[in-house]
Order: sequence, then C-alpha cells, then structure tokens
Amino acid sequence: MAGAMRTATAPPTLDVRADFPILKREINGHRLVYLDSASTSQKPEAVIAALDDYYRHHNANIHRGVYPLAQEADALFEGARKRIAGFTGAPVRSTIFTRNVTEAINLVAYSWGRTTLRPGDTVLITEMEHHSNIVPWQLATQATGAELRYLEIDDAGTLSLDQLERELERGDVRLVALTHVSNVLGTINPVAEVVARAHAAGALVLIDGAQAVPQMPVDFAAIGADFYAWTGHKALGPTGVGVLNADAALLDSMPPFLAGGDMIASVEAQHSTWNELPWKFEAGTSMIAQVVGLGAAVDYLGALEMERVRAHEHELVAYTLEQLAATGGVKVYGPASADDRGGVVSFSVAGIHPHDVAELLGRENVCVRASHHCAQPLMARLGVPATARASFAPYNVRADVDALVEAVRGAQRVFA
Amino acid sequence: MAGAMRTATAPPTLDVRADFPILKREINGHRLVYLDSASTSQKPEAVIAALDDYYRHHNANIHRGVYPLAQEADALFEGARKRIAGFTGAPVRSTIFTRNVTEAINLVAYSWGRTTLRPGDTVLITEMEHHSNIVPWQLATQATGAELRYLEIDDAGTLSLDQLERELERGDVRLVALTHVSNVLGTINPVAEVVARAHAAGALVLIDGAQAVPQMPVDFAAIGADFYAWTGHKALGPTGVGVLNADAALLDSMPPFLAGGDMIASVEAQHSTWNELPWKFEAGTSMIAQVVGLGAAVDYLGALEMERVRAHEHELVAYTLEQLAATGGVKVYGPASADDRGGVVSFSVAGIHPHDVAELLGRENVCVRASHHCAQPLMARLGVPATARASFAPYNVRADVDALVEAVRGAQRVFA
Amino acid sequence: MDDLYRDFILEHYKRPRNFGELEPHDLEAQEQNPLCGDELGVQIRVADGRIADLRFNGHGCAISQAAASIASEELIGMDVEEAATLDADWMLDLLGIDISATRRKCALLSLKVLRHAVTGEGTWPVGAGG
Amino acid sequence: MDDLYRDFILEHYKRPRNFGELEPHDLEAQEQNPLCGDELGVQIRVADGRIADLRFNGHGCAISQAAASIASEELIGMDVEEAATLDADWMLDLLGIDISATRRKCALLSLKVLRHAVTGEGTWPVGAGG
Ligand SMILES: Cc1ncc(COP(=O)(O)O)c(C=O)c1O
Ligand SMILES: Cc1ncc(COP(=O)(O)O)c(C=O)c1O
Repeated sequence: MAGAMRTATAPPTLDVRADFPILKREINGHRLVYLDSASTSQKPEAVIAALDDYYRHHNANIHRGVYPLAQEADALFEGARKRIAGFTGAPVRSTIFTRNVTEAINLVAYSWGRTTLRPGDTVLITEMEHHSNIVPWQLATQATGAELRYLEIDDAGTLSLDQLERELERGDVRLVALTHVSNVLGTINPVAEVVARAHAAGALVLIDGAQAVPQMPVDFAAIGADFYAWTGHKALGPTGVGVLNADAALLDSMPPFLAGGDMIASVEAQHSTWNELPWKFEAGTSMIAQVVGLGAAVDYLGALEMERVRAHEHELVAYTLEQLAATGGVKVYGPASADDRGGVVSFSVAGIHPHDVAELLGRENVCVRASHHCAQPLMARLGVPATARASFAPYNVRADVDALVEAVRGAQRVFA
Repeated sequence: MAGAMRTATAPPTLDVRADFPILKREINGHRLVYLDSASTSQKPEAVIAALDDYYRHHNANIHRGVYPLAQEADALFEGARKRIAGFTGAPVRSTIFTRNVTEAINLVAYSWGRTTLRPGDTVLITEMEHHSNIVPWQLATQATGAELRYLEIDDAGTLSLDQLERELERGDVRLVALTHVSNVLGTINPVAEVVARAHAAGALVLIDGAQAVPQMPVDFAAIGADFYAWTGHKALGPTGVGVLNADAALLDSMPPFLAGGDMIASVEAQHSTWNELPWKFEAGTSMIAQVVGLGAAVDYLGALEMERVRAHEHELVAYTLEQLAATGGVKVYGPASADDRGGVVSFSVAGIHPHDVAELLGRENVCVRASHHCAQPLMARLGVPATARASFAPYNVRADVDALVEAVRGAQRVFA
Repeated sequence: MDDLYRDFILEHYKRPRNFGELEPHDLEAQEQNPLCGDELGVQIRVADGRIADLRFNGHGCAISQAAASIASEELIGMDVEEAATLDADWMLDLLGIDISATRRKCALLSLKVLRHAVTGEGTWPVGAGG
Repeated sequence: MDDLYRDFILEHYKRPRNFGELEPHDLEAQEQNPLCGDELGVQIRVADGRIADLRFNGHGCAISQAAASIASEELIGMDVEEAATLDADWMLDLLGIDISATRRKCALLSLKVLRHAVTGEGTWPVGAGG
C-alpha cells in the first residue's frame, strides 16, 4: 500500500486504512476510493466505539444528575471538552459546542454581529468563503445597516495582504471573517498575519477552520483570532457537533444566542440571568454522545500527530497535481504548489460537466464531489458553475490518486 | 419480571428490558433502576445499531453527492425524515431538524417572534413551562417590546381554560406557547382545546412536545397546532437532534433562522435566495447519523405502539402514586390521578433535601433527578427550590418502583 | 458502453437540437438546478394553442442538456395545454435511462423550466441544494 | 453508616450553628447553587480586621447546610484577610468526606458566599446549572 512506502524524497506517510471500517466496503466489485473528506470525513473505529460505549454503558443527561451514571456522563462530556479545547490550543472556558461550524458562525453573527454592528461599519470577508461564512454576514449587515465587502483573490487563488491593508485603512472594518483553508481552492490563508493587521486596525477576526483543523496543526492562541470555528464531522468525528473557540472576555461581553435550559443561572417570570462560560452559549441538552465521539476523534488525530497528517496530505496533493497535469484536458484551480494548499484539489475536465465526471467516477466507486461546493461567489469569480473536487484525509493512499486519474481518463474516453 | 405480568385489571404491559443494553449495567452490585427518562431516555439496541451501521457502511455527506455512498446516505437521511414526520402525523415538507427542542423553540422565537411581534402584542405561556419555553420568549418579547404573560396553574397542577379564555379576550395574544405534558407535574394539557380557542382568537399556538412524544400517541394534524417541537434524546433516539413540526405555509412566510450552506437556492455577493422547505431551515451539514438513529427510534416506538407505551406508563405511575402515598412523609406534586398525567412523578420527602434524596437513592443505583428541572417559575409557584422526580419509559417495570420506594424508606432511616 | 451515457444521450449533448434564442417569443422561463447552479432557460412561440417553436438555452451536464434536446423534438407542435400536464415519467421514459435520485434533478430540469414557462409557476420542488 | 452522611454532618444539618440574621453587619453576600436553586447568604461583623461574628442564612441540602455550619465555627475569630484566601481544599478537609464532582457545588457553596462577602467578587465558577 502506498501509505506504507517511504522513499528518500517523499516524507514519511501514514498507514491507517485498517482503522476505518467503511474502507472495507466494495460497491460493484470496486473498492471504496473515498476522496470527499472535505465534505465529510470517514470515522475511525475508535470514534464509532466511543459512541457505542457511551450509549451502552454511560448514557445519562449531564450537569444536573447526582446518581453514578449521570456523573459518568458528565465526566465523559466535560473531559472531552478539555481535550477538544486542547487540540486547537484554546481555553476550555471559551470552547463552545454547536451543531456544526455553520451554527458557530451564526452564533457570532447573531450575538456579536446583530448587537454590535451599526450603519457605517463594515464586515470584510473574502471571495473564497463558504456560504456558511457569507450568508450569516449578509443577513447581519442587512439587519444592522452595515456594509459587507469582499477581499479579492488573484488567479492563483491567493488573497492580497495589500488589499487587506487598504480595506483596513478605510477605518470602518469591525470584523474580518475568512476561511483558514479554502474548501475549493485549497489555499492556506496567512491567518496569523491577517489577525495581526486586523487587530492593529481595531477589527476583530473570525476564522472558519472547517478545513484547516482536520488537515494541519492549528493553534488558536498562536493565531490570536477572536473567534475560531470548526466542525466535528470533517475531523473524523460524528455528525452533529461543531466547535467555537473564542476569546473569553469577548464571549463574556456578548448576550446569549440560543436560550433555554442549561444556559441560565436563574429564571424569574420576566427576567433571567446567564450561566458562566462555556454553558452560557449551550442551550438545552447538549449533543452529549457527539462531543464524546469528537473527543475520541481528537485523541486519534493527536496520536497520529497533525504534522504528520499535514505531511501525508501534502504528499498526496503533490502527487495528484502531478498526475492531473500529465492528463490532457484537465484544469486545476488554486495554488500551483502543494506547499500553499491543504488537502483539496478542484479541477475540471474539458468538454465534460463536473456532474458527469463525478457520476462516471462514482461508477468506479471513486467518490469525488461535483458542486459549487457552497461557494457560489467563488464559482462566479472562477467563471464556472461547478467544479469536481478530490479531497484527502489520513486514510487516503497513492493508490487512491491512481484510481482517480484512471477514472478521469475513462470518463474522457466515454465523452471522446 | 413485572413487565410480563398481566392481571385482569391491569392493562397489558410491555416487556422490553432486553432491548436496552445499558440495563445490564450493575454499579456496586446494584442493578440499574433508571427512573430519569424525562431527562434523557436510554437507547434500544436498534438505535445503537443504526448509528453503528451508518458510520461503518454508509457515511457520506447528503444532498450533493452523486457517488453511490452519498446516494445511500441521502436515502437513509430523507427516508428517516419521512418516518419521523409520519410518527407525529406531520407533513414531511414542514418537519425540520434542529439540535434539540430548545433550538426548535428558538427557531420560532427568532424567525417568527422577533420579526412579527410588536409593542402591544402578547405571548402567553404557562407557569409550568420548561426554561426552554420561557427564556426564548422573554428575549423575543424584550427585543420587540411585546408582553409576556403567564397562565396560572391550580393546586392540582392544572391549567384553567377559563383563564385562557379571559386572556384571549383581551385581544392582544399573538402566540400561546405551552407544554403538552409537564416535565415536573406530569400534567397532560388539553392542547387541542387550547389550539381551538387560540385560533378562534387569532393567536398561533406552539406546543412543547418534549415529554409527550415519547409517552403517548401524538397527532400533529389532529391537534392542529402551528408549531409542535420535540426532542430525539428523550424519545429513545440519539442526543443531538430535535424536531420542529409546523404549518408549511407559516414556515414559507418566515425568514430563515440559521444561514449558510444547504439552506440557500443561490448566493450572490450581496444577496441570497432560500431553498425550499424543509431545507430552508436546516443550515450546514445536518446531524445525519442522529436523524438516521431517530428514524430507528420511531420505528421501534411505532412497533411497540404508542397506545401500549401510554398504558404501560400509566400503570407504573398509578402504582408509584399508590406506593408513595403509603410511605409516610412523602408529598407528591401534580394531578392526583394517573389518568391526568404522563410518566412523571415529582415528590419531596419531609426533612430531606431533594439532593440528599437523589444522592442516597443513587447509592442503590436508583436514578432519579433532584433539581428545579429547568422550571424555576414553577418551583416558585410550588414554594420549593427543587423536587425529586421519578420518570418512566417502556423499559421500566414494577420492580423499579419497588426499588424506588425501598430506597426512599432507606433515606428516611438515614435522616431519622 | 455505459447505460446512462448511451450514444444517443451523448449525441444530443454534443449536438443539442433547438438550442439558442427565439425572437419573438410568447412564453419564457429560467430555472436553476440547486445541486450545482446549472441554469436552463426556454423561449416558446405559440400559435393556435400549440407550441409553434421553442428554444432552450443555458449550460449543464450531459443529462440535463440531452434531456432538453430530446424533449424539444417532442414539444414542438404539442398543444400548450398538453405540455402543461407533462410529468416526470414522460421525461424519464423519453430518456429511457436508469437514473439515481440525485441525477433526477438534472434529468428533470428541462421539464421544470418548461412547466414554469407554460403555467407561470416556478416553484416546483427539486430537493435540497448546496 | 454512609460515609457522606456521617453522624456529624447530619448533626450539623439538623442543628446548624450560627444560622440566622446578624444586625448590624459590615459585610454580606448571597449566592445560588445553579444545580438546584439553593440559596445561601452570609452576614459578617468585622472588628480589628477579624471576623468578630458571622451568620449564614438560606436553605439547602445536608451537605451545603452542614458545610456552612461547620465552617462558621472556624471562621469566627479568623482574620478577614486569611478568610479571603481559603480554598476548596480547606472546606473539603473540614468536612472530611469523599464527595462527587456534582456535590462539590453543594459543599463549596458556603465558601463561595464567604469569598463573595470578603472579596466583593461574586463570580466564582461552580459549573453548569439547569
Ligand atoms: C417539557 C420540556 N421542554 C423542553 C425540554 C428541553 O429539551 P432539550 O434539552 O432536548 O432541548 C425538556 C427537557 O429537558 C422538557 O422536559
Ligand atoms: C470552509 C468551510 N466552511 C464551512 C463549512 C460548513 O460546515 P458545516 O456544514 O459542518 O457547518 C464547510 C463544509 O461544508 C467548509 O468547507
């Protein structure tokens, strides 16, 4: 298996396919070549087992039970929070669980955005954002009379820090919201640099870490962002749980978002007071099992070491770029070098619509996504309705890239 | 086992303990007597297996994939939606998935409440609401200048339809929001009657079905409510998923709540359009596995038949009321007859704080909750800071009630 | 040869019939496939209650483009009232291919835009988008 | 006999020392246990930098009431500055019982309200409420 091969030039790579039960699945005699991890990742045995164990042995509601089972559930849940916060170097107190990264961004857009933005203020986002980091800001700026402006990308899919500087100099930017790694182009943005400049100009920064957290080491404290949001299901964790890492003082100053059980200190008929962080922003029964499962996922990733995950995907991306370049009629979007991108390669095949590419690949059990990838403004910038996208995770191997390239050539033969 | 006993007078009861793996767990040599299902229910093998199967064999993101795995995930997810909608007699199009019932109520409070309420309008709730059906309305009325008023309860824990009538006659009530079954008193409210009267007065009705859906047959269409919200983890389903059943035309007229991927039809730089129902209200990656798991839970409950679940819990509640009445120094809150209450019995023990009751019971592995049960205004009305609460599910048996009563007597001996 | 990509589908995709602009026209509509943002438009000239002429326009995958092309040949000459009653089965029979739930949206995009043009209502459910 | 409910805990619960009102007083505070809504208040009279007298008031479980009663006997006569530095270990040692994470909130409620009274800050984390 390519994952086990080590050559003098290639970095050491991972060999973890056996940890992922779904990879045993064949469809129509084809092994599963799963290249859609940017959409959602597969789950290692350790995560599936943690969920199973939780429901079979420890399930109870948390925070209020005094019987042993409830104490166990509580310890599992809050213990997982500690490890999940630690995984991205964030304080436990200001690590909030949401449904997904989309809800984490909405939390900020409602609780901070709608209560703080005023006419004359600007929210600055980029042309490469996912809809989840666009539409909440459209609604928040429309509701408050603030302005929504975009940082442009160049033809290599890179942001310009000069344009950032010019935008910040206008003096009206209250928030810069940008993705750490583009889910379409793969571009790795210089987020620490953006934070430094934005803070110097008095603006806050929200980073959408949905793609970055599963792909590379992320250190919330070192980046210095005010808000850093990510999502469990892309990071080998269960569906149904997202994470908001944030500055605690800022969260303390914000009003609650969702209201109800668990986020209160006291409720009287007409007035309530709020619980401490992080619970102030967690209303109702938490996604207990999912947090426990995500705890197992970050343990698993931590044991792999994120530097090695990054090296592994870097190698696969470099190989993919090389192989696709050697295939006539294939156009790749985003930075030219694997050094500048995460584990995502979007491409188009001349004369074949991305849907047809994905459909024909799907018949070989090669799973890629053909879509606007929830980034229609970026598609407009690229001048295409959609692209095909292959994306990588620790369980991918060079043979997956070979199967991809082979299937693309097969599709070209069908449409020849 | 008591669940298998049938007498001439007692209704046929269920014998399903073997379906719930956690019930095999002993702690300190005591079998698990789980009487906290109103807080969260245990899960049958069928639900745990559905989650496992999903992650091991079908996991992929939904709605946009053309490869076989994504088609399978899509079919599992949308298939579960159909069965979940059908379980409460609600249209598929207007059955929305949320994180929990708390978020479902917040969705209505933000999307309908904050955009519709005006000064002079009133939201009418009751003294027996859970914080999740109080605090969202405090915030929505405060934000809009509307008023929040309460229907009172009498000493038996019952609402007065006469007071409802008087409140509605004032002509300013826009929404009546009430629980179907009280999580503290067990009271079953006459929700169809409330809906009929509220609609006659031009008010909408939201029903919090968190306790009702797991305990009795619920027919959204027959009740006629505008919004009916419930939560998966109390209905034998996974944590992390709630349901909002609603009137489709009303949902169509409401602006979106959470914004981002999946809930849009198209996104341009400054403007977006919305997807159709139900997806308009489901932003970002859904809690896919949890919806699949909840689908298995409603299949399981459907096979038990909710009439039989209700009969089973009715018998256990009647027995509990009888046994606690025979134990000196125990006071029970709520309706006197099991006919008027769901599977919930709150009580206090003279001279022993509820925490101490729960702690001493917990040492016998008898799991009850001691808390304000997220109903502080109700606690104030009852004149207590907290109560102890035993609550029932299909897997409980008479022997559980015997263990409860025995443990209460043991606690009385400790404090004698 | 692949079932979905049969020769006649590819043939219609590569050389679509009745594509372009139709001026003047009496009816027109435009619809999107929320799955991918593909757009299809139609313009129709009506005479004596019949579709006298018709052109599709826009871009899309092999399935949606071929479906439009194949449908166009059936539609020209059809009663407008009859066209308004055409359903998914009509379209799928015409294509004669097995199709997955997701790709149905592609296959039915031309029907959706046709229906929009002849009935005036553009809210025909096609499922979740991105 | 149960470890947590040792005779001396129950004895303090049933007959709490130094409970009631203290008038006049120099310091006072009030705190809630978010777990259950239990409330505890304290009033303190200060002389020469010492806690000259002290009364707790409010209601709660055996653990929180006994803890307040036992603590009160130690606190009267203590330097206010010293009282401000007392930590959870002090309280738990005094009680001398094994306690679960959840019930810690009960055991430490009197310390929380004391600290609030002597330092003026009432935001000492106790964990999630209902
Ligand atoms: C009546 C009632 N409403 C609302 C809730 C809140 O449910 P969840 O925590 O799942 O949002 C509960 C349970 O805690 C309840 O019993
Ligand atoms: C960059 C980015 N942001 C946000 C999202 C949305 O994530 P979720 O659907 O988990 O909220 C995604 C994935 O779809 C993404 O790639």
